[in-house]
Amino acid sequence: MLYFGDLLPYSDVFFGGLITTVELTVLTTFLGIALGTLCAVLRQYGGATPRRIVASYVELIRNTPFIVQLFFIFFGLPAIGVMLTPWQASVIALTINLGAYSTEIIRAGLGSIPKGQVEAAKVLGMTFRQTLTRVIFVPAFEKIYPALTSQCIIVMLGSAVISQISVEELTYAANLVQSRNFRAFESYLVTALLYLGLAMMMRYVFKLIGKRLFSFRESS
Amino acid sequence: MIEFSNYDIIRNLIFAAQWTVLLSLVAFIGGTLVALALTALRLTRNSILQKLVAVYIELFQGTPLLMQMFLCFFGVSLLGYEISAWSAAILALTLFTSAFLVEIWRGCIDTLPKGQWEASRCLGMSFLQILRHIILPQALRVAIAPTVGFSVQVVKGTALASVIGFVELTKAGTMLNNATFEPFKVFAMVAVIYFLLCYPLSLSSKILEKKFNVSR
Amino acid sequence: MSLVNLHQVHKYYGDFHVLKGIDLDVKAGEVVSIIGKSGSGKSTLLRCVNGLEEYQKGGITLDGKEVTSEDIQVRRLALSVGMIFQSFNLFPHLTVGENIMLAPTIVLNKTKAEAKTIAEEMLEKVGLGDKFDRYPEKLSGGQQQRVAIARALAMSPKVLLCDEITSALDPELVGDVLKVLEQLAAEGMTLILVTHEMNFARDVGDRVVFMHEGKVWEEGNSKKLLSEPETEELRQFIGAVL
Amino acid sequence: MSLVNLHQVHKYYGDFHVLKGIDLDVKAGEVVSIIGKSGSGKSTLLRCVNGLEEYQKGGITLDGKEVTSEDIQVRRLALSVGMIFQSFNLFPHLTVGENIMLAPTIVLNKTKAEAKTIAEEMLEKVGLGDKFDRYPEKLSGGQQQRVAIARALAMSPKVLLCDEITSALDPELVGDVLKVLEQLAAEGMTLILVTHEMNFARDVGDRVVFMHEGKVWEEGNSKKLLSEPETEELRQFIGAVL
Amino acid sequence: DVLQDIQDRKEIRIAVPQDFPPFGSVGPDLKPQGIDVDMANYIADQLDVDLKIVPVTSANRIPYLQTKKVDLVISSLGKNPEREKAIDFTTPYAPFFLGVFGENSVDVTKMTDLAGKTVGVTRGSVEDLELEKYAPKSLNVRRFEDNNTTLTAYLTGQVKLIATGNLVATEIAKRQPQRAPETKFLLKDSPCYIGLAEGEAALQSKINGIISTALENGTLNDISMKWLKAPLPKGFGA
Ligand SMILES: Nc1ncnc2c1ncn2[C@@H]1O[C@H](COP(=O)(O)OP(=O)(O)OP(=O)(O)O)[C@@H](O)[C@H]1O
Ligand SMILES: Nc1ncnc2c1ncn2[C@@H]1O[C@H](COP(=O)(O)OP(=O)(O)OP(=O)(O)O)[C@@H](O)[C@H]1O
Ligand SMILES: [Mg+2]
Ligand SMILES: [Mg+2]
Repeated sequence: MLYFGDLLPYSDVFFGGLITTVELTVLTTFLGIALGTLCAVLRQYGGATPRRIVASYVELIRNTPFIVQLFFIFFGLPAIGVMLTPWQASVIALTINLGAYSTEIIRAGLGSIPKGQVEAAKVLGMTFRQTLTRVIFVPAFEKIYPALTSQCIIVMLGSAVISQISVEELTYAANLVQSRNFRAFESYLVTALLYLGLAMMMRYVFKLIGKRLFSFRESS
Repeated sequence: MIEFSNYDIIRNLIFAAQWTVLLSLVAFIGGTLVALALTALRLTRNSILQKLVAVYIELFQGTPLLMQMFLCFFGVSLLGYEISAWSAAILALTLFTSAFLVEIWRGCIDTLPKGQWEASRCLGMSFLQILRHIILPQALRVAIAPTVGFSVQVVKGTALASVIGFVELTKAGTMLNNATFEPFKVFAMVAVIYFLLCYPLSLSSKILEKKFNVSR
Repeated sequence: MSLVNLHQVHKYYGDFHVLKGIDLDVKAGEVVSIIGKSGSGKSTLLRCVNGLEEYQKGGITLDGKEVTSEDIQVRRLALSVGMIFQSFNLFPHLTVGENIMLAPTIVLNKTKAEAKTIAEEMLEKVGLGDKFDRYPEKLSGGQQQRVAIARALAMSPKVLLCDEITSALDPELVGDVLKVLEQLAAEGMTLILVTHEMNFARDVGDRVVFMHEGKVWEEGNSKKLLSEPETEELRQFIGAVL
Repeated sequence: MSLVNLHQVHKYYGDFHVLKGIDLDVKAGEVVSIIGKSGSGKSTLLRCVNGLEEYQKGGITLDGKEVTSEDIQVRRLALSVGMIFQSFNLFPHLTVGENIMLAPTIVLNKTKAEAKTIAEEMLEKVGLGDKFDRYPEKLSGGQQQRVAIARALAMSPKVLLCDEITSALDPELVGDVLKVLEQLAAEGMTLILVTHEMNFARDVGDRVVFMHEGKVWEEGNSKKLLSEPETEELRQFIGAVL
Repeated sequence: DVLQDIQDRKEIRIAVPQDFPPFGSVGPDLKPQGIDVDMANYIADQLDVDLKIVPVTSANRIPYLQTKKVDLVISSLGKNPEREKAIDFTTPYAPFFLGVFGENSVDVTKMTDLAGKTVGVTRGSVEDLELEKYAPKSLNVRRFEDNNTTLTAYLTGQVKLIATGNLVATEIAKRQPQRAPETKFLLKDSPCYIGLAEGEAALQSKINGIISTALENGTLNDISMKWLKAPLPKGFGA
C-alpha cells in the first residue's frame, strides 16, 4: 500500500524545498531575534508610549494565527498599495511573528539581571548603550536561551504554512509532489521526517552556538 | 451577480467561528486527556515508558502541525478508515496539544520539592495516593496558568484545519474573500475575531499566574 | 531487646562509598544522637533505616524484621518508623489539621472522626492546639517543625528519626522544638537524631554516635563521650562545634 | 581643602523622608566610617554622593563641582568616584581581567594594552595577580570583593565609596578585604565606608559618622567617639554591635 | 463494488469545488452552487439515492477519491495521462478550454512569449501540468494551493497572468470588471470529466449511461445555458 519509490524522481524538488526552508529559517531567526531584542529593550527600559506600542504589537501577534497574518500581509496589504513578493511577505510575516514571541522571552531575560549589575556599570561611567551591550545582554540571553531556541524551532515549523502563498519551501515541495504522483501520505511522511530532522539539527546548532556565547559557564 | 453586504461577511465569519470554537474545545479536551495519560506514564519509574513518551513529544513537537494534519487526513484513510476533515483536524490537534501539555505539566511537577515525595513515602502512602493527595493538588495550581496560556495555541492551530478543507474561520475568510474580493477587510475581520477569542485566554492566563504566584 | 539493628551496612552512590560497614543497635526507649562532620553519612544512615535509600551490603532489621527499599516495604515500615526532615516538608495545600489527618485516614483507614481526635491530641502535645485550621505557610519555622513532629506521631511509630530538625530554624525557635523532643524522650519514645545541638545530645540523649568518613568512629554514653572523647577526630569535631 | 562636601542634603522616597539635612565634609586622604542602624539612611547617603539617587534639597559638591543625578553627570562623576557594593556585582560573563579592563577601554578610551597593564597592576595590589583569567563565579566571596575593588581602582578615582562591602562574606574571608582597604588608606586614598566592622573603623578610620533616623547624630575622631559616645543612641548602638 | 455500496447506503458522496465558479462556488450561505453541483444532483436523482456534497480543492480532489472519502469527483476535472494512471474517468459532461489570461498591459500571444514571465496557477490542475510540459524553461510558475488563492493572487495584482479555464476568466470579468482578464492564448481543449476510483467498471458504465441520456434529452445543454449562457459546442461528447 505504501510505496516510496514514486518519490525518488522528485528528490530535487524536496531538496530545493529543504534549502528554501533553511534559508528562510536562518534569515528570519536573525531578523526576528533582532526585532525581539529591540522591542524587549523598549518594553523594559523605554518610556510609556513605546512600551504601550510594543505591548500591543506583541498581544496582536500572539493572539492571531500565523496563517491569517500571512494572508493579511500578502493579500490584504496590496489593497492599500503595498505589493510584496511571496518571499518578502513570508520573511516579513515570520520575522514579525518571531519578533513578538521573542520580545516576551528576552524581556524576561532582561528582567532577571540584578539591578546591581546595572548600577555597577553606571558607577564605572558606562553609557546606557554600553551597559546594555557589554554588561546586560550576554547574561540575559543565557538565562532565556533554551526558551528562545524552542521558539525559533516553533517558528521554523510554522513556516510550513507559507506554501499557501506559493513560496517553494519544503511543504510546497510535498504538495507539488503529491499533486504529480498522487502519493499524498508518502510525500507528507517524508516531509514530516525532514522537518523533524531540521528541528533536531536546529537544537544542536543552537547548542553549539550557546556553548561559544556562554563559554564563561564551564571554562576553568 | 451575488452581492455580499458587510453584514453577510460578518454573519458568515461568526458562523464559521463557531466551528473554530468547537474544534478548539474538542481538541483541547482531547489533548488534556491524552496528556494526563502520558503524564501518568511518565511518572511511573519505568524507563521504557518514559522513553516512549519522550519520543512522542519529540515527534509531535518536532514536526509542523500542518504536516500532522495532512498525515492524519490522508494516513488514516490509507489504513482503511474513513476520516472527515473534522475528525482529522481533531486527531492532529489532540496529538499536538497533548505533546505540549505533557511538557508543560512536567515542568510544573518538577517544581515541587523532592521532600514532598519523601515525606509522603515516610508516612506510608502508596504511589497513587501520593499522586492523588499530594502531587496533583499542588501541581494543578501551578499548571493552570500555563495550560490556559497554551489553549491560545490550540485556538490558533485550528486555523490550519482550513488547509485540509475544513470550513472554519480562516477557510470561511478565504472563501468570502474570493466571493467579495475585499482581502484587506475580510482578513482584518478574521484577525479581529481570532483576537477576540484568544486575548481573553491570554489575559486570564496572566492573571492566574499572578494570583498563584502571590499566594505562594 | 533491640528495636533497630544495623549490621555491617555498606552503601554506595555509584562508585562513592558512603557507608563503610555500619553496626548500630538501638533498644526501645533509647535516645541516640548521631553527630559528625558534614558529608560523614549521617543522613544517609537514617535514610537507609527507613528505606528511602537502598543499601548494598549488610542488613538492617526493625523489630526483628528485615528492612529493604522496595516500595511496599517502605510503606509497611512507615507504620513503625516516623521521620522528620530538616526542611519540614509539610503539605502546603493542606491545613495543619489535614496534614496530620491525611496519612491516618488513607493509610491506616481510620475514620475522619478518629483521625481528627488523634490530630488534635498530637497538636496539643506539641503545644499547637489552637492552630488546627491554619495553613502551614502562616506558621513560623519552629511551629511548622512541631506540626511535622505531630504528623509523624499521629502514625504512632515505634521509633522516630530526626535529621537535623532544628538547623533550618532561627535560634530563638529552636528551644520549642527541642522541648517537644525532650518530652517525647521522657515518655519513652525511641529517638534516633542527627543533630548539632551538643547540649541536647548530652543532657537528653542516652547515647552518642560519632560518625566519621562513613564509619561509626566512636560511640558511647552521651556525657562521657562528649566530655572525654577518645579519638583525635572527635576531639577536633567537638572543638569546632562548641 | 574639602574633596566631598554635603550641605543640608534632604532626600525623600515619595513621602518618606530618608535624609533629613545631612552636613558632611570629607578631605582628600581622609578615611570616614559611617555607622548606624539598619534603615538609618547610610546607603542612601552614599548613593546620593555618586549620583545613583537624586536628592531634593541642599547641595553636594565633589572637588568643588556640584553633583546631580543626571545621566551624563553620573558618568562624569564616575571618573572621580568609585563605588563598591555589598553584593560584589562583578560581571559574570567576563573574566576577572576583562571585568577590570572593560571600563578603562570603553569609558576612558584606553587601548587594550594599557588597560591590561592597569588591570594587572590593580590585581597585584589586591593580592590576586594570578587570577586574571578566572571567571568570577570560580572565586570565593572575599576574592570577588577584592576584584570589585580592583575594578573600581582601575578608573583611578579620587574617592572610593564602600557600602558594607564585607557583610556578605564568610567571617574567615573578611580579613583579606579589610587588609586591602587598610593598605589603600595607608597610600592616601580617600575612603568613605559604611561598615559594621567597629575595630576597623576605630583602628584605620580617621573619623566616624554615626547616622540615626536620617541625620548625622554624632561625628568625630574614631577612637574618641567609639570609646566615649556622647549620645544615648550611639551608646546603645555600640552596645548592640559589640 | 462502489456502485453496490452506493445503492446499499442509499447515498452517494460527490466531491465538488467551492472555489471555482461557475462549476462550484459559494453563495452568501456558503453552500456550493454551479455546474458541478447541478450535475451531482442530477446523478443522485438518476441513481435514486441521497446526495452528500463534499467540497474539495483542486489539490486534494484526487486523494479524496483514492482514499475513498468520496464515490465520484465532479470537480471540473480534466483528463491527462498522469491522472489516468491514478483514477478512471467517465465521458465528458461539460466543455472547458484552458488558457492563459491576464492584464492588458502584458504582451503575450503564444506559449513562447511566456519566457521570463510569471504565471499564477492552481497546483495540480491540468493547466499546471500543461505549463510544466510546454512552457519555456524561464517561465516562473507560481503555484497556489487552490483556485481561491490563485484568483486572489490575480485580483490583488500579485500575479499579472494566470493559467486557468476560460469560464473562470469570464467569471472574474463578471465580478471585478476593472480587473477583467484578457485571453492571451488557449492552452488546451480540456472538457470536464467525472472521476472515479480505478477498477469500478459497473459504476463507470452506469454513470456513462446517465451522461449520454442527459446529453440526448438536453439536460446537459440546459445546465450549460443556465451557467454559461451558451449552448454546448457542436459535436460535444461525440
Ligand atoms: N543522591 C546522592 N548522590 C550522590 N552522592 C550523594 C547523594 N546524597 C549524598 N551524597 C554524598 O554522600 C555523602 C554523605 O552524605 P550525607 O547527606 O549522608 O552526609 P551528612 O553527614 O548528612 O552531611 P550533612 O551534615 O551535610 O547533612 C556526601 O559526601 C554526599 O555528597
Ligand atoms: N528605593 C526605595 N524606595 C523606598 N524606600 C527606600 C528605598 N530604598 C531605601 N528605602 C528606605 O529608606 C530607608 C533608608 O534606607 P538605606 O538603605 O539607606 O538604609 P541603611 O542605613 O543603608 O540600612 P542597611 O544597614 O539595612 O543597609 C529605609 O527605611 C529603606 O526602607
Ligand atoms: Mg545530612
Ligand atoms: Mg545599606
